[in-house]
Amino acid sequence: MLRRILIANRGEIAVRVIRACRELGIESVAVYSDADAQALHASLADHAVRIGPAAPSESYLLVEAILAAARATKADAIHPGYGFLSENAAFAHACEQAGIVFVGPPGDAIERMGSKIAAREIAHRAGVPVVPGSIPADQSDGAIAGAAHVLGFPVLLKPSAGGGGIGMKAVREEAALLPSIAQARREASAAFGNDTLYVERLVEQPRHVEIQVIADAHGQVLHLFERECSIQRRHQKIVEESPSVALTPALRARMGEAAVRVARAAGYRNAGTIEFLLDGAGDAARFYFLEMNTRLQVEHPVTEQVTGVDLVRAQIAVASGERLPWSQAEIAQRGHAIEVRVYAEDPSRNDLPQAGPLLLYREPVMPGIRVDAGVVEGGQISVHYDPMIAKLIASGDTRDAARRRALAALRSYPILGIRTNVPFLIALLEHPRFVSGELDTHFLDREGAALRSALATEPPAEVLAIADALLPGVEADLRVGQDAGRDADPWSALQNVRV
Amino acid sequence: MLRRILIANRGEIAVRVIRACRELGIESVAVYSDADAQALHASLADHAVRIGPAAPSESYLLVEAILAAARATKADAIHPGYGFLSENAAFAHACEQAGIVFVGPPGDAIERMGSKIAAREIAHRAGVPVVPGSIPADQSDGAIAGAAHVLGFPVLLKPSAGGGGIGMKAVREEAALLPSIAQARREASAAFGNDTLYVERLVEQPRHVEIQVIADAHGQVLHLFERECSIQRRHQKIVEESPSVALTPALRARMGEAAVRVARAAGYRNAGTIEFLLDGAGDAARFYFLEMNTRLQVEHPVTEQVTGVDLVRAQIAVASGERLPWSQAEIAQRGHAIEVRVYAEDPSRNDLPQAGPLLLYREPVMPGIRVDAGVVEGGQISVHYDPMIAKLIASGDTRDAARRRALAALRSYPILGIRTNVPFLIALLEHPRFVSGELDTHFLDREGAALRSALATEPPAEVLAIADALLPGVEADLRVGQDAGRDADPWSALQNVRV
Amino acid sequence: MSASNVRVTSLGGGRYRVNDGTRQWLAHGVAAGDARWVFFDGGVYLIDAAPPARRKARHSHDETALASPMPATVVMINVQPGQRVAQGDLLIMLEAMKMELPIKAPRDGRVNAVTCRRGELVQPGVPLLDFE
Amino acid sequence: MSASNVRVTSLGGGRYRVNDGTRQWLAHGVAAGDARWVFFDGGVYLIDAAPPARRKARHSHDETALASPMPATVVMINVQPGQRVAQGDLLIMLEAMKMELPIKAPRDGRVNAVTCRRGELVQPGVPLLDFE
Repeated sequence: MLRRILIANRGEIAVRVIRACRELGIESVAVYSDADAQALHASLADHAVRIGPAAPSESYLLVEAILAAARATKADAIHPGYGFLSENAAFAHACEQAGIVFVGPPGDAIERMGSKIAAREIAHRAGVPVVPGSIPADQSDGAIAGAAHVLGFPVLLKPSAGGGGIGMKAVREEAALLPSIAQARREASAAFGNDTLYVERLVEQPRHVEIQVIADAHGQVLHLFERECSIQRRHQKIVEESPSVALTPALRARMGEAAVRVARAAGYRNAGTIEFLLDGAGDAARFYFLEMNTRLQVEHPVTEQVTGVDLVRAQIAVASGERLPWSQAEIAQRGHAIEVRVYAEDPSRNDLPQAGPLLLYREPVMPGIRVDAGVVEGGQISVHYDPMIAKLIASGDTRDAARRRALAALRSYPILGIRTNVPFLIALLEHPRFVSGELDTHFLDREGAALRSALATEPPAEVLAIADALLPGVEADLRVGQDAGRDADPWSALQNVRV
Repeated sequence: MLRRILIANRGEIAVRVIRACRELGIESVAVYSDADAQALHASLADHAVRIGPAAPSESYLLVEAILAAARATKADAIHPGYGFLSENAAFAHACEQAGIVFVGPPGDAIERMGSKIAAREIAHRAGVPVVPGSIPADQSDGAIAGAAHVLGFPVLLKPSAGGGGIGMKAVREEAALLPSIAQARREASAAFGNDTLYVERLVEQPRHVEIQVIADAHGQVLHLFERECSIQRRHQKIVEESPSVALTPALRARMGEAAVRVARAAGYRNAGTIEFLLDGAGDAARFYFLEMNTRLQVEHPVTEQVTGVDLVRAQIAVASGERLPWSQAEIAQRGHAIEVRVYAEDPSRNDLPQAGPLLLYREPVMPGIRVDAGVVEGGQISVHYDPMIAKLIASGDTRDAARRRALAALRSYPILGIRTNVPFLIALLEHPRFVSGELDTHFLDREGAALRSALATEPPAEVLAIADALLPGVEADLRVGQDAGRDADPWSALQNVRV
Repeated sequence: MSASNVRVTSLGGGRYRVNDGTRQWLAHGVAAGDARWVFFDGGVYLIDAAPPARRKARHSHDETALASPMPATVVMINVQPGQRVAQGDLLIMLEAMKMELPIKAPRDGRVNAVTCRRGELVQPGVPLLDFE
Repeated sequence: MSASNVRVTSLGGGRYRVNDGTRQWLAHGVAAGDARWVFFDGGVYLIDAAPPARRKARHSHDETALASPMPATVVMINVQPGQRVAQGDLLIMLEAMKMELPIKAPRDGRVNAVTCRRGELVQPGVPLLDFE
């Protein structure tokens, strides 16, 4: 077993890994930028090392600073979390060379699966379907149009150097093809300095369904079933769940086996995720390999809740050289889990990220609710980093039980001082098509604007009455309460409390 | 489905039921005494009704006040929680007569199982073993001694009118028999005004293992496996877990079937618990029916965590006349859960209950941890009620994973302003015999004193340094921090914050 | 329903019990300077003392100014100096806090100059384009 | 280890980071009047300003006084006036906050009178027995 793990990350995932270390009796080392000197992760770990200024490029992305912190604290392993250096093959290699265990896949596997083209080829050779498509060697308009004709409309034009949605163009008819090629080239060139285009068949209303895998160093590769992540906004997931209502047992088994084949073919080790596009639902549905995320996912708690497997503990065990203690048959889904990502953003201003103080912040504590967060009341959401405040994961014996729990918990989750997407998440979880499970990756493109515009903006009378109570000088009298005398006021006992 | 449920209770169980109602879309009505006017349960419910002064006999035990509150708020059902009126057959009957659904068993079943002698007889007739014993019709010294000889030493003398441990005498040898009879009579008379004695075989190192059952109105009676509750102090459970390390699959099945037989024989409906004494462990162990608790137990979350069944929701469904949606084969245990009860008490003063303010109270929020509580920071532990502050339930894939999680959570559970048993619980969960699972109901009789005396009393240097920081006038400077400049101080952004 | 029918009880620690005559709610509130924040039934409300006119002005500024609303990185410049664009066309894609922030044309017009570079970290309020 | 080697940083809201030179801890502290409470590594400490002598006195009073330490109900009286008892004998069983509180003989002696009744709610400090 490892003795001391440095967590090369911040926020909720750093806190998650620190807690796992504590449960295992492993010492934890946090790293922090100047912006995070007072952050929870930097206080919770057994040791904490400053690695640089606020900008990620000068701190959390700085390989040498992190390796220096590991050497200075004699850490024998590094957990990269997600984001930052987690899918940086050079970082994984550097850890290996420094004699530090990288709690993640081998650097070679990161490299192989980090190239979309190579990953696609690995999946294809492993007998796993990929979305039909190609990068025409001849990048002339005619050749690209020809490739589109071979695939048949609708097609998707993508910058081959790209990521996210930048420069992607859906083409549904001949007339739009040449103008779209020109437009896609222009955007690809502007964004990535490279206008090479990739043409693939467009799946019109796909679901994003991914399979969690974990592999040990002894040849065991397991899958831990699926996560449905179709609720996305600008290519960012905001709701994830397991199981997916679109999967039948037979389809689930086929996708799980496909994911294991890809992981084996990639020479994979540790936790990873195989992302699929799902076209249709049920036994007749088709799935296509999209890409592999060679790290722990943000949404890993969904899998932990339904399988009962602690993925971070399993990651550490695998990195320590241990065998996975289960067979595939021993892993089962039970019940349903839904994760919602709570962001500091303003739904009424096009989801503009928000930075600012958490003047009041109280996590809901109730049965079936898990909150993974890296902040506390009085803390700050910094402008330098991702605006995710927390993940709220609701579990229940059915999808509807989990959904109702998530709603009750969101209504008991006051976050004040910055705008958040909590009201939006509530509206989303109550949307009839979310309730019925009719999801696809364009759900929010279609429904997002209506959901946002329906959010209450005018404060109701109850809110105005509380706001009146918050005027300076009013509170002292109010605290006595109207239902009870001064003796019953809990704060009368709390005179002169200092913290 | 019910429309509006009044919760005839307070504290954590009232909060638990209110939250379940909210998830189900059922309105909730809280009742509160004057001492609880500002309590969480009285604020969280949709409606709240004052029912009397602080003393339970004038509020939470007052049948008429509670029925009046139900009528005034047009509640169509009453959930009694545990304690207070939950096992009061007259109350259940009064609800039935008032046309209000009692979320619990029929009054007749409460009555039948409320008498230890009748319950024992029901179990015996259902073919479930009971601890051999009798109430000699002739209560002379000679007749009682004769009954003891028939059973064989060791025997236990119990006041037949009693409860708890008052007046109970273990007799292990002939010489002690007559003096013990005299002493037991004297104590029984003093405590209960009745010196009738009951003689039973003494099981020397029993485990307390109970089986959760639930029955609907359509003839379905299910068990939800066991809870091991051997860690008791003065007949009060403080740690409960499931599964029990003492049970094999065969023994577990036999005990589950026995519990279902007792519940059927009692004409039971809704959630209940069959308590057994377990003598030995494994397939050869013997179990004896002790009694039935005709209500939801404090420790029900342990069962919820390992079976995935929401017992409060199931209670409400059954009370609404619904069928239980599972067959016995669909109920399974997965992983392990351990509950510890957090009490306001002083381990260094013989566990003397404590009342006072929760100056600082922060529940641990981390994966695998559930906290069921009815208090918030700034609240009070009242002298009028049970000193239980909260239940902390840790879940993991193995017993040791759950135990380590519980420890990590207890170390992250600051409760300041009153003494609590948190340090004692930590020492208990680290005791080698708790770790190995060698439990019996006398565990704390043997080990409690040593555990208490080992608790740190002298503050270490770290604590003295923090205490220095808490001296008046010191804090303002300290807040700037030593690791970071004023800009990084999260509180510098929180000037003039009012709540 | 007017606010006068609503009873509010402070429970301490930012918790408020509010009763509107039909039922009660547990709500939360906090004030910092002029800004009063309230969390009520899943909704977040900011009641600030700034006059509505000023708030309106701030809002319309955000919608039309060709500047980043917050510190952000320029990830794509989609236009060239001299190019004519239609209302709603994507001009520049920014990224802040790992979120994409599109800067779109507020009306039909012409880009006179681009005053930022791809990869540049831009500050709020600083013009990214000269647009007319 | 002396307190002077220990560095304390207040993080606000009662949270303190404390570093003893070998590792750091996240601890909690709060003060109310003279009493300072600290939660550190699972331990709860009350540092109060009362001199040790007074604390000792209070403590020994609790152990020997034949009175309830808190409001409680008398559930059992195990002795009769005039009865001789040995140190440690159970004299009276109280119940408070649903917990049993045994009152035992502090030394060998004799019960002169019982000044409480079964079922009575007794207040702290009020004698339950006349004992010598």
